[in-house]
Amino acid sequence: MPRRRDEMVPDAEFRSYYGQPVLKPPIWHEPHMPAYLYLGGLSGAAGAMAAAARLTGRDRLELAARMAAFAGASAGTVFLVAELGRPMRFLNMLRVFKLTSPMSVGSWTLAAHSGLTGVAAGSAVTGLLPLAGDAATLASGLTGVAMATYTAVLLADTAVPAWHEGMRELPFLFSGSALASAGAALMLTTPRALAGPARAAAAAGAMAEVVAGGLMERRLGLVGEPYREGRAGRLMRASRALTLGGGLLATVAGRSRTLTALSGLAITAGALCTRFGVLEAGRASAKDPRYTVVPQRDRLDAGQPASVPGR
Amino acid sequence: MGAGWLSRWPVIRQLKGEDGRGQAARSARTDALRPRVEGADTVARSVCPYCAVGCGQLVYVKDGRVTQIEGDPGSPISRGRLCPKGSASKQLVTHPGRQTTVLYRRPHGTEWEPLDLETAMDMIADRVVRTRRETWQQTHEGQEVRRTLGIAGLGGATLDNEENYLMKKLYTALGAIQVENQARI
Amino acid sequence: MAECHPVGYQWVMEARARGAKVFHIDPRFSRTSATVDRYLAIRAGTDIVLLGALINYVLSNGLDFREYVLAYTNAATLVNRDFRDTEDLDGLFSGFDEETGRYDPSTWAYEGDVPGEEEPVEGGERHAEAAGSDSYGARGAGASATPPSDPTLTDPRCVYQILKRHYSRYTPEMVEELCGIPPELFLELAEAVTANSGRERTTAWVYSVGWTQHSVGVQYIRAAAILQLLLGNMGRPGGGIMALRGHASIQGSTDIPTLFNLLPGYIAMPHAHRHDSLDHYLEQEGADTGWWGNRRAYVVSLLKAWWGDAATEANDYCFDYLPRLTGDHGHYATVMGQIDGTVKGYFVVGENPAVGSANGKAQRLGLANLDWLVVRDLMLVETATFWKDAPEIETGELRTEEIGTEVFFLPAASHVEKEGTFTNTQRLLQWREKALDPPGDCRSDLWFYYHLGKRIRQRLGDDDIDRPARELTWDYPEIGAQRDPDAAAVLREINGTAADGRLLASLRELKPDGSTSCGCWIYCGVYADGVNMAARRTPHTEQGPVALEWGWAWPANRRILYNRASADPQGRPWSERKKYVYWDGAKWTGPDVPDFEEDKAPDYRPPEGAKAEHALAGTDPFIMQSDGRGWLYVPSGLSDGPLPTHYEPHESPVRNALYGQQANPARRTVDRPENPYNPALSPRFPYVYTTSRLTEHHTTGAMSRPLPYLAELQPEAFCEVSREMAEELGLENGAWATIVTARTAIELRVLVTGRVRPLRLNGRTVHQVVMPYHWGYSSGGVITGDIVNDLLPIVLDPNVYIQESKAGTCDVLPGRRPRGSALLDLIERYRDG
Amino acid sequence: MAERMGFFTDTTVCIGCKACEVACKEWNDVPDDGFVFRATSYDNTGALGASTWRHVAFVEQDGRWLMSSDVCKHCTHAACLDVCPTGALFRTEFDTVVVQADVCNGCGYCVPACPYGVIDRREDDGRAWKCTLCYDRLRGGMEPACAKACPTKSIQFGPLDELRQRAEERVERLHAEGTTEARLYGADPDNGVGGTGAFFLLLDEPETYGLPPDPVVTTRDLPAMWRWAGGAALALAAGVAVCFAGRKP
Repeated sequence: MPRRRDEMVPDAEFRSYYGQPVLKPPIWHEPHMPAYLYLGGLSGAAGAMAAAARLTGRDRLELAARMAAFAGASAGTVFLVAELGRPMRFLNMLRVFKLTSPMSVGSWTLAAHSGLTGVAAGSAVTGLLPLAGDAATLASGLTGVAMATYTAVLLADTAVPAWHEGMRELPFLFSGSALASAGAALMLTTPRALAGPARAAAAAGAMAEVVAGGLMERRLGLVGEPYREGRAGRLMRASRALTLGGGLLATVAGRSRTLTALSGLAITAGALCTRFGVLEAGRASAKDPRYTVVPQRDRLDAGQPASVPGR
Repeated sequence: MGAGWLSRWPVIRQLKGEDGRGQAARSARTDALRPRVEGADTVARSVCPYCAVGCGQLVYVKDGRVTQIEGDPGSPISRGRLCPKGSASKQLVTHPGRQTTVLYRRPHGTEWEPLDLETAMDMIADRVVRTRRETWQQTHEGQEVRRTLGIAGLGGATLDNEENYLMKKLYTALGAIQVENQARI
Repeated sequence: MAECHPVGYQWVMEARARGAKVFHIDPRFSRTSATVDRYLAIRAGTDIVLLGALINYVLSNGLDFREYVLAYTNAATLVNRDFRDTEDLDGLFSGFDEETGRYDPSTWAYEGDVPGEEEPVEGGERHAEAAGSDSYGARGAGASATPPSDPTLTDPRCVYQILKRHYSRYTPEMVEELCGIPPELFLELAEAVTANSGRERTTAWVYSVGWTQHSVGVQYIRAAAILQLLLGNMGRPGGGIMALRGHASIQGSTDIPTLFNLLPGYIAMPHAHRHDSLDHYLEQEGADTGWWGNRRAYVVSLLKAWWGDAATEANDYCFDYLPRLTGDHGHYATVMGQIDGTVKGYFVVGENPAVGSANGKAQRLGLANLDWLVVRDLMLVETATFWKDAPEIETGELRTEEIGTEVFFLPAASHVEKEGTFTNTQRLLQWREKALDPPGDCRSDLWFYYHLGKRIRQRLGDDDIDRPARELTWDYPEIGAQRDPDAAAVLREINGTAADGRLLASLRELKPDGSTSCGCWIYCGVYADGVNMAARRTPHTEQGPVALEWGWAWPANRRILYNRASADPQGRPWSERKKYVYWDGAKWTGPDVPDFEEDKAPDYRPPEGAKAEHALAGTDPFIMQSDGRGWLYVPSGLSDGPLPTHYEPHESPVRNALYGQQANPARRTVDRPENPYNPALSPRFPYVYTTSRLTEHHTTGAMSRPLPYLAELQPEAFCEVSREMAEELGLENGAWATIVTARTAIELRVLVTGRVRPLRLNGRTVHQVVMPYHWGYSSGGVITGDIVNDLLPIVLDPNVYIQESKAGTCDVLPGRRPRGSALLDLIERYRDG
Repeated sequence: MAERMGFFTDTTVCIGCKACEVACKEWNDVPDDGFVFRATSYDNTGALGASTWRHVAFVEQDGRWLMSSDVCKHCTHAACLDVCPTGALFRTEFDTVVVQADVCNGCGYCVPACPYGVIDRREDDGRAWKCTLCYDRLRGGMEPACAKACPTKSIQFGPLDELRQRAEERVERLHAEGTTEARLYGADPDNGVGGTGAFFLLLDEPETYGLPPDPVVTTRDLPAMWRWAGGAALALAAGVAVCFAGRKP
């Protein structure tokens, strides 16, 4: 039987069934799923920033943030529904509430967040119910933080080695990226003079994203390989360059419209590349049985088989 | 809809203490699920048509359609078990590609043509009678043979004994001797 | 067996679980090989060497079950002093005529028998008539019930000594050289088989078409029979030689034969040159002793069933109505008749010769030369569509517009849409209930033949030619809107009735005087007392392991044939462990129906001049034989010798190391341009091929290829080759290979596997190619593929005219085959040299 | 709840006939899975999936040919069930895990969640499918179609406790007969999925048959994941706060 020898990782000799995957790779489509991950993050961080702007009295920034949060949640929902095999049944997402299912938690969070950002944006546009609008904005700050991070759990809570093993860094990667995305979006939609916090967020988020990504790849070792190889590797490298560049530019973007545009677009592109790259890396890690078999075999060989304590 | 729908909403049932991964999640359709063979109108005791082991089959029919074929647990031969072919028997008798109408290809024709079953039977009978007359051998090398070498038959090892019996009887009465089947091949 | 009879194989697995040791001997490592104790890879076409060596092992080590052998076989019988063995004639028996390629069997007879009764046939030549070994218990004509014998087994002319000499050269070394089985594995097999036989234990052999489809096919089975008789494994529980048949009622279609040479119940079709009257026919065909001695009752009852009141003693019970044979009218002869234009009309019913028969091109050329063709099947099989999609259309050998064949395709009813009986591989008749009406124009074959018969009878004239059809009994009750004839009424006719219309209960009631009628004497009793015994369904949990109340086995519901042999000559069980049918002091008893007269005591000795069963002693278990003995040596009835002898397949890459005679001298070849042969030992065709089946498919695929659930499991035609062969030829796993013989070339996917191993034959390497044959070109299936049987030559066993499918030679090329006329060019190049 | 029911698949008596695959499809109306010659021994199905709920693996090794009918494991801790957001997947009264086709909206989350790669979405239909352990038949007191068809009883169906005991006895017997490589897979209630409702007797390492050697239910680590995510959320909130802390222009 095929006893595959990987030349790059000589230690990873392992056995498999005709080299076929043990796992089913994620079936989520492109661009639906990565777009949702990006938009959800953007909307979430924008919600948090709207709340912060409200609390710090930055009205213009708050308006942009409210609109961005609502737009991100709405567009994200569209992508999410389109991703479903049976889109007409999207309401079934609210059939049960399950803490064991990040997607269930996420669905309820998205529902709340969409509603809150809708009220906030609606109020801002129409001027109606200003108090409710303000309250919704503040509340969307909370749901927004959840929105920006739960997607990391969504991916990590799978058997996909590159995701599951990345459970520590992925939330930072995603929240950083969300912050950068929202910062970039607000930077692009707010007069420069008023967009200082947005630029700061873009820069900080970008740094966090780059650092978290780097840490993850290093810690994961063999299982981190898919983030470095093939299409996922190219996407992740592009993401890092764009995010790093965009983040650095953000620190100086206040000086010109062009710099702002360059920074905002680079960060946005970087954030998108991150989502596409992570999705692709997950797919690649699930498709190659090495990433499934080798760590498990190592565990067994070390006399430390998996167990489920306390359940 | 209305209150009934609300009370069946799993979230409400979860709040009432039902398990969201078990009881609460069940749909009405799930609650009503039964094996479809329970609703069969008739069950025929049959035998698998593939190899010669002779596994017992139960054929379930509902509303004039075969709804399931599975092993007959009473059979001392098969004890209810079937191989992949036997297990595919329902598809054998119900698959959409099965040919269910008579087809006719005229001499030198390039396509099939439809033909009425009764007409086909008459045409075949005419041809048997004609060919038999045209190729009749009363004697061969001076011996009585009373036969035709103009008509031959091949088949079939998946036919019933009763069918083979009528075939052999008719062919022999007509003087057709080149009657063969899979057992030779 | 796991591969093609998986549900039957449960019993093998169960036996293994109880400690049975299971060997699998096959050129192909199949699913069976994977689940046995020991697999022996054998070169296709050499099983007689292996079986002969086992016989030699038994004889030279004195391991035969002597008491059984002496009492129940013809080991002691003396043979004609003019008999010459292959030992004397370098692979030929006495009586061979080089010119005709046939044997005169008269010197093979027992000492003192007068074999001169047969009349000259076919141009005045005396020879062993073919296609007859399955009738009349090997046609015991001339063999007497009590031939001279030597119970000490020392007379050089006794069967035992002849056997010993004949098999002396079948050694383990020869097994290694010809079969490719190493001596240590042979010894393991020999020790296991012999240690597991005797009073306390029995060994069973199971075979399938891997033994029959050879130019020496019948002798393969004979070789196993000799071994089993020597070891005392016949007629006993756990013993026997089990033919695993491949179709639901292929046994039934032999019992109630759609075979040219037989009438129902293995009664021979009359022959023009031998049988001018019923008396003459009965005199010629069979011995007067043993159960065939009652053949007048069987034949007259059959004639009464067919012609009713028209059959009278005065007109020989319409014996003259039976058409006469003049030679081989088998399938391949028929195909040649089609090509020659003598066969004008052809019914193909649940068969697919365009895919299933050897040399598919000859088959299709025959079909293309018919006036009319009727095909009845569940799907549009290749035999029905050849005129538009045969390979010969692609090569330009045939053109649709030029094919004058008128084709009728009539859709058939499936097994659940009609009622009737199948006879399975253990002779068990099982009645199927009808579940529903067939759809559309689909009808049962019973409907078709009954209504066709009615229509033909309406068109008959008054003359003598039409009389047999006119006077034929052809009235069956019609049932339902589709006017199906009543299958139960047909089964009752097969069962037979007394003069008063009472259904017969047993074949012993059959009378030679025309007072009984019976459509198939061995099936008499299936409707005993008006009860459809084949429909009985007492669950196995509610009866003993022999399960006599499930269906009905012929004859007389006996489940193990010749089971008198399960007791010793005195009627006592050979051992408590193997107790089965035994004499309790007044009658034979046991869990099975005794295959013996129930009240015939073990000490019964036949009076002088006794006939039929009365001529057999209480110690003669093989009641269909003229002497009641199991025949180690066959004095008459076979056309290629009284003892199995190894001959190489017609197409073989190996020289016969045993004799100067390379192939079966009596084999039938068809030397015509449509059927060219690969020369034996030809370097152009260095590889051995064998054909096979897969669990997922059924024969030519008509019942499996249209079914997505089966088609997806084995979607493409492929061949299995060894890693070594793949390396040598550059064959890639999953890619294509082209297989070439003198007939044609086909393309198959390649499965490179360690399961196929090159055979080492005396230092020489022989590669084997294994090819499942289920594919064809028809769009009726959801999957298609080239036809493996197109590669095969038509070369036949001389006894039963079965083709040699299981061993031949070929060449293998990597890649796909040429298209169109380029394919013909390729074959031309091979034929030229 | 009724007794926990399951499968014990004894691969030492599997003859690779694939009756289980076909019987399953016939009963459950599962469509064909494509007609692809895979050149992987006699396996042309490849793996379990949305339209293959029983899959027979064929492993060719030196001198032996292993066959094994794979199926959904019906885990004690089932990741697919845990992560399903709609409640389409649920645990039955037989302690089996079943998808409700009338509920599933095809979110696809269960697909990568399964550590065995069992469940999959049928793209033309949009829903996720897998073995139901013939839930409808069980409700009628019948055994699953595959187990009923299995000619050699390689697939055994019954109360899980009984099956586990039978399996252990079988392994002991095989070991005594010299088949020391025989081992159970999935029977241990302390493994990473809490033991499986469908377990196997194998003759080689699980990965040889395409099975994960030491699978773990992904939701085992979910609390940790939520903690890390919580940290990230706090960091995000803090980051936002820092960014907005500065002087207003």
